Amino acid sequence: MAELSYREAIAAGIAQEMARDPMVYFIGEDIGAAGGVFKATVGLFERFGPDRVRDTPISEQAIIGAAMGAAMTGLRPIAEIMFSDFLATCWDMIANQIAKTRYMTDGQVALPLVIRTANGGGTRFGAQHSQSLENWAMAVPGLKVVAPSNPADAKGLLAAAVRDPDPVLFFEQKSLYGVKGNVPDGEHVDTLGSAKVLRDGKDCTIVALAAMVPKAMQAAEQLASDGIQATVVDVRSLVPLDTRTILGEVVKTGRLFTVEENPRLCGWGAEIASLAADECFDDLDGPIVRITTPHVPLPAADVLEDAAMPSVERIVATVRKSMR
Amino acid sequence: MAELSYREAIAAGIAQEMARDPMVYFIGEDIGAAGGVFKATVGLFERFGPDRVRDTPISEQAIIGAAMGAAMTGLRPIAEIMFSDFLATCWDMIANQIAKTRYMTDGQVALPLVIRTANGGGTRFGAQHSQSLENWAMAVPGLKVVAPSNPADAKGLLAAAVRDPDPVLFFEQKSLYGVKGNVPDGEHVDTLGSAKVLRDGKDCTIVALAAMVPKAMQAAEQLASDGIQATVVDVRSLVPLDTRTILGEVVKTGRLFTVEENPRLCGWGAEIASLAADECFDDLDGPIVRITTPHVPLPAADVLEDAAMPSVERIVATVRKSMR
Amino acid sequence: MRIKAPATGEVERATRLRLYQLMVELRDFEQRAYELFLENLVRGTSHLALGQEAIGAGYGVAMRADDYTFCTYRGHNHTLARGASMGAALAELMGRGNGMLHGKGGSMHLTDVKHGAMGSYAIVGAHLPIAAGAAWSAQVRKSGQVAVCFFGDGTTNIGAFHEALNLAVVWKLPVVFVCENNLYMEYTPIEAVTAVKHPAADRASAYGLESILVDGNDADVMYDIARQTIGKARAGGGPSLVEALTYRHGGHSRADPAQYRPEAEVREWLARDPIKVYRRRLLEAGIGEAEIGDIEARAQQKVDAATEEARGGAPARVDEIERQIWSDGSATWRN
Amino acid sequence: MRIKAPATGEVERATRLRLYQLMVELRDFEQRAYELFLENLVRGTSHLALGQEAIGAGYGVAMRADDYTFCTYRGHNHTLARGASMGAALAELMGRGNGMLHGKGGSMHLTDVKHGAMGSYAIVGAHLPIAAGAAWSAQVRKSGQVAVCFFGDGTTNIGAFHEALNLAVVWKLPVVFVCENNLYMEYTPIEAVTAVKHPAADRASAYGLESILVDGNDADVMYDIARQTIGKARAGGGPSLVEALTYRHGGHSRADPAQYRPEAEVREWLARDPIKVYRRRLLEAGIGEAEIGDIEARAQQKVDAATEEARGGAPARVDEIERQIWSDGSATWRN
Ligand SMILES: Cc1ncc(C[n+]2csc(CCOP(=O)(O)OP(=O)(O)O)c2C)c(N)n1
Ligand SMILES: Cc1ncc(C[n+]2csc(CCOP(=O)(O)OP(=O)(O)O)c2C)c(N)n1
Ligand SMILES: [Mg+2]
Ligand SMILES: [Mg+2]
Repeated sequence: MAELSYREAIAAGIAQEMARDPMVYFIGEDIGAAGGVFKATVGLFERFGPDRVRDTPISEQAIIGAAMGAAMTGLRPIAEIMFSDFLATCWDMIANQIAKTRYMTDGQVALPLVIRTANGGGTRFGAQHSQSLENWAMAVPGLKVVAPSNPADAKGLLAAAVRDPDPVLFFEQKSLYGVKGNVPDGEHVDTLGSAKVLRDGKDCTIVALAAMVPKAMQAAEQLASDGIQATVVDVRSLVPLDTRTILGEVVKTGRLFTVEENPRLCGWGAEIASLAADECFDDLDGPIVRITTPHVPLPAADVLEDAAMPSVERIVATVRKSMR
Repeated sequence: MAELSYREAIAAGIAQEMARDPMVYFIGEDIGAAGGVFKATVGLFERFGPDRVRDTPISEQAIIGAAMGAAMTGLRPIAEIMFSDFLATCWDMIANQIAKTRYMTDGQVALPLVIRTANGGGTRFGAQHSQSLENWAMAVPGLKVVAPSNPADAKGLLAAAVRDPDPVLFFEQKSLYGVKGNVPDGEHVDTLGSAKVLRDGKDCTIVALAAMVPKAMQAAEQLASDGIQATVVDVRSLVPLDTRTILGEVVKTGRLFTVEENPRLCGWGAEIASLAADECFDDLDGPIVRITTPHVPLPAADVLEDAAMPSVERIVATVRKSMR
Repeated sequence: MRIKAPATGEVERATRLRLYQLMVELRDFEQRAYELFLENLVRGTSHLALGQEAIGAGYGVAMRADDYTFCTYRGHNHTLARGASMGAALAELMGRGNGMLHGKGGSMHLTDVKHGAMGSYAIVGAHLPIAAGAAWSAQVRKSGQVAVCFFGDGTTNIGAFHEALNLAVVWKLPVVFVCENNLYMEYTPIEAVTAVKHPAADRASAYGLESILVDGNDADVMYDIARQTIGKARAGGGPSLVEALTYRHGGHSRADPAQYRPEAEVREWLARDPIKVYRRRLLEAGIGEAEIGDIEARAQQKVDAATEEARGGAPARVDEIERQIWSDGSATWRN
Repeated sequence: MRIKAPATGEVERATRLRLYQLMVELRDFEQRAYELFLENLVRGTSHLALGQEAIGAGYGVAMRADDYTFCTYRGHNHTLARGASMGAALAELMGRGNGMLHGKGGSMHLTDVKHGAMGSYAIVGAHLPIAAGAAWSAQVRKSGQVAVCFFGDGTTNIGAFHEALNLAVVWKLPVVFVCENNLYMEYTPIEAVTAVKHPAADRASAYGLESILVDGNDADVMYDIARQTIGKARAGGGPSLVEALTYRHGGHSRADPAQYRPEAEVREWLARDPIKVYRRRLLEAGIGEAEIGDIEARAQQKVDAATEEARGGAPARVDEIERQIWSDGSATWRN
């Protein structure tokens, strides 16, 4: 086990896959010599050269279109969209082209590609550089959607995404880039579509994703000292969704809380809540409560941003109040 | 009362507002002399002239950007995006610029504009011209979202949208364009953010939107003959959301079904389900069930498209099974 | 560069016969599609390219079997020109289970990957970057393949056009962008919404490319420019942008009677029908009426057979709906 | 057109003093912002335009009070050049409640509508169509206003650039697009990713526009081209696209030490510092050291006062979070 930061784990995951498969190519803005704006791709340019690690113009549609055209003709491209907010500038390519082409052609076209992007708030970048947009991708049939919460998952799920035969949107949480953790040595490949139970509790289930996972864990610790034993599930992959694990835990505890970094409406938490309200209804002992950012863009000032996003305190207070 | 088709009601609504307010301008592709691809804007060019009804190039970003720039400087533009699927080509303009600018500038910039778009399936246009994308808009803080189910609402809500001081995404359901209905004579202005109870039943509440409303109504009739009395609520406006009416009806009947044209994941139904599972939990008598298109793009062939979208039969069967 | 028709004799006889045959087949196919629509057998929309056959045919004949074609919703011609099955195409238009996409795509999305027809794209502009991507793949795989991307005049005003052209030039990709300027977007004349007279040719310099404007109704011209531009791309010379002037004989889509077009304009262009023009040229070049008639008869037979095949198909199978989202064939999003 | 510096004396003395004053103020403001960042008082990101002052100043001085400015995340200069409060701007950078946007926008989104500063946009390219829209509004309202839109070299490769330019020309809008070519996008040299040498000037012809390339480090040149292009727009002559060559003295953002740039290049451009250059020119034109020193001292005082104002502000108020989504001041999405 080596201790790596989340950003180092990303670079290690890309390197592992590029070394394994010569058909893996990596493109994006300032990813090459500069090592990426978030330094999550440091060393790749030097190791794999300018053909396989290629800087692009500021042309998000061309970046994603190029990845798509390459994927259908034999490459396994990884494309970086610098901030997930910019997915909007190439959303047609992602939601209408990449997501639908295999289906429309009844399987003639395969699209083994990964779109990596820096997601989420907490870094004071303001409303146009801080969104958590996993739900945009989750809402579109034909996209797989992954969002790791720690360095080991970052490497292992990225490797799995690159090996997956279908298009994967890979959300890297900006606020986690500096977080360190143990990452298995040697080749490390995880499994898409598997949630993880990080903590077992009998009273309620807290379901979280990405940067909300460590917050949920801390909240669970605090709740334990109040006598509330919370299970914490790290969703990890929104599509495919490991409903068996997630709903299984809901059934065990009878209570579900979701913690989302995105604004309130139509987040992934709503989907999971609606699944639980349908399929686990008889096992529910109380309301399903979603903890989200209010339905606003993230403000820039540190005090405002911190107060807007779900915090450990808010999770604790919400669960405590609802469990009374 | 005059009998108008949904498309005529749209044209009448635009005409009413353009006649009232000289600051209302209307732009889009082929909307002028051609009267629009769906003939929903026939007569406007002749009546208001080429300055106020203006054809654009195929440049969705420029269309929406122009509407935004005009709205912040004194006009009240209406912009047409021909098919809602094409919202993806200008999603940055909508989700990152229009939705966030008022907030980011703390209210310095006002954006009174309407984006009209033809939405939904049932017309055999295939996966890239048939999506129901209200949930994309609902997920973005800063956008109001409206989707009328009949000609009177189409005119009245469109007028309300034009008069609203904030940006409104106005989804016109393609499959309803030919549907006729009575529209009040003279000036007709409705209210955003108000749902309508179309039918009262004691056993369950069916919540629907746009083209799913007539289907829900038919389903309710059939269910009545089985002895199941269903309330039907037409949501009409997703943002603002009339939770008072919707959840009020859920509480009365104890059962909630939502009928969505969009694919399964993260639709507006999930949001409403999650609200009910939180706020009406103690009043629920059984699972909340969502009836949606499966999580696939809409296929082109008539038999496939019809089978993919929620049908009266599927609504009836789902409710019946769940109420047993 | 403004290309004129190559002198008679410069294009070989066999190639010419092939060009004529292909144009006639494309024409007959779309005429048939129109008839089936009138019979109410085509339920979805369709966008015919009647009158624009010389472009798809010129490139189709010049391309290598493993080259890539990317086209639009108006893509019957380009797809069939690569050798895709007419029967499967008609069946797809009719929503049949034996359709090219088993009913899931429809007229706007004809695709036949095994013939290099990499898809028909229905949102304006999207396929230009995608074609660049296929060319990038060919470049790094050193396969010698070329991607040819067809689109309309109206498409030159959307952002994706600009991004694709710039990227293709910067990366020197083996891709040929072919703008079929048929003078209209849907109903609006292209000149009413475009800053320059020639929407593609007048913009080539913005990407450091040569300005190429050609007669898109002349099959010899199209074949010639196809050879040149594909040859350049294959030789590592990078992309080209070609503007081919042409005209669609009918409306934008099946819903459009096309009454916005001046009668004289329609008349002029009908007189320049690429098939009529080319038939005359073949006769002038000494190819006999009998040989030409034979080609025409065979095209009819081929379309008739395709029609039978399509008509014979059962409706699309409902279980297709939840198939082929993913590579395992399923549409499963949960366990 | 390649514009040279107008002969000395062509720009009036008062205007020159105003240009110098504005440049010095902008410079001092951003230097101060940098110092506050080093003091850890600027929590968010920031993108300084040190070295690029002549462009914002030239246009700022040439604009009418009711004209519109649209700029980017690198927009302190352009916003302040319209008369926005320095104190409110610094406070915004520091996330204070007395900030220009009460802490909700941050450095990348400075906006002061009452001074015509219609916003700073942080997603590359988006504000070009928006500026066109403001110009459209001015046109139909017959207000005589002009919209000026500043952006970088890297922005010329994104689709929105293309769409905005085409629309502006077709509608003959009163908008001036000013490309500040500082040779780099973030860390990548613009020439490595662009099909033409001059990313804006070499593309003007694609929109039927004159090619305009100017020295962006010469305030007289910038003022002159500003007068010309704004004058043309105001007179109904339609849009212009200006490429102004310049250089940022520091990194792309506060996170960037800018080590990817050749030393010689940096040295050369520092020698062409627009403020140094202009100070010399003023002296040559007979303006005394005392008068110049006076301008400089007043700028320092203004920035000092602004700093005090900003430092004095309380942190942003948490109740701002759920305000001003809607025109009623609320963020209410349900009843
Ligand atoms: C982004 C986008 N905007 C609008 C449309 C609707 N639309 C379909 S075809 C068309 C006209 C395209 O014109 P052109 O590129 O000249 O091609 P042609 O139809 O003449 O072959 C339009 C506007 C679309 N499909 N995609
Ligand atoms: C659509 C989009 N892509 C990428 C970025 C990230 N980004 C911010 S600034 C920048 C470079 C812009 O270069 P240029 O236009 O030359 O302006 P400059 O920063 O040099 O002033 C990039 C790539 C962005 N903000 N928006
Ligand atoms: Mg056309
Ligand atoms: Mg730059």
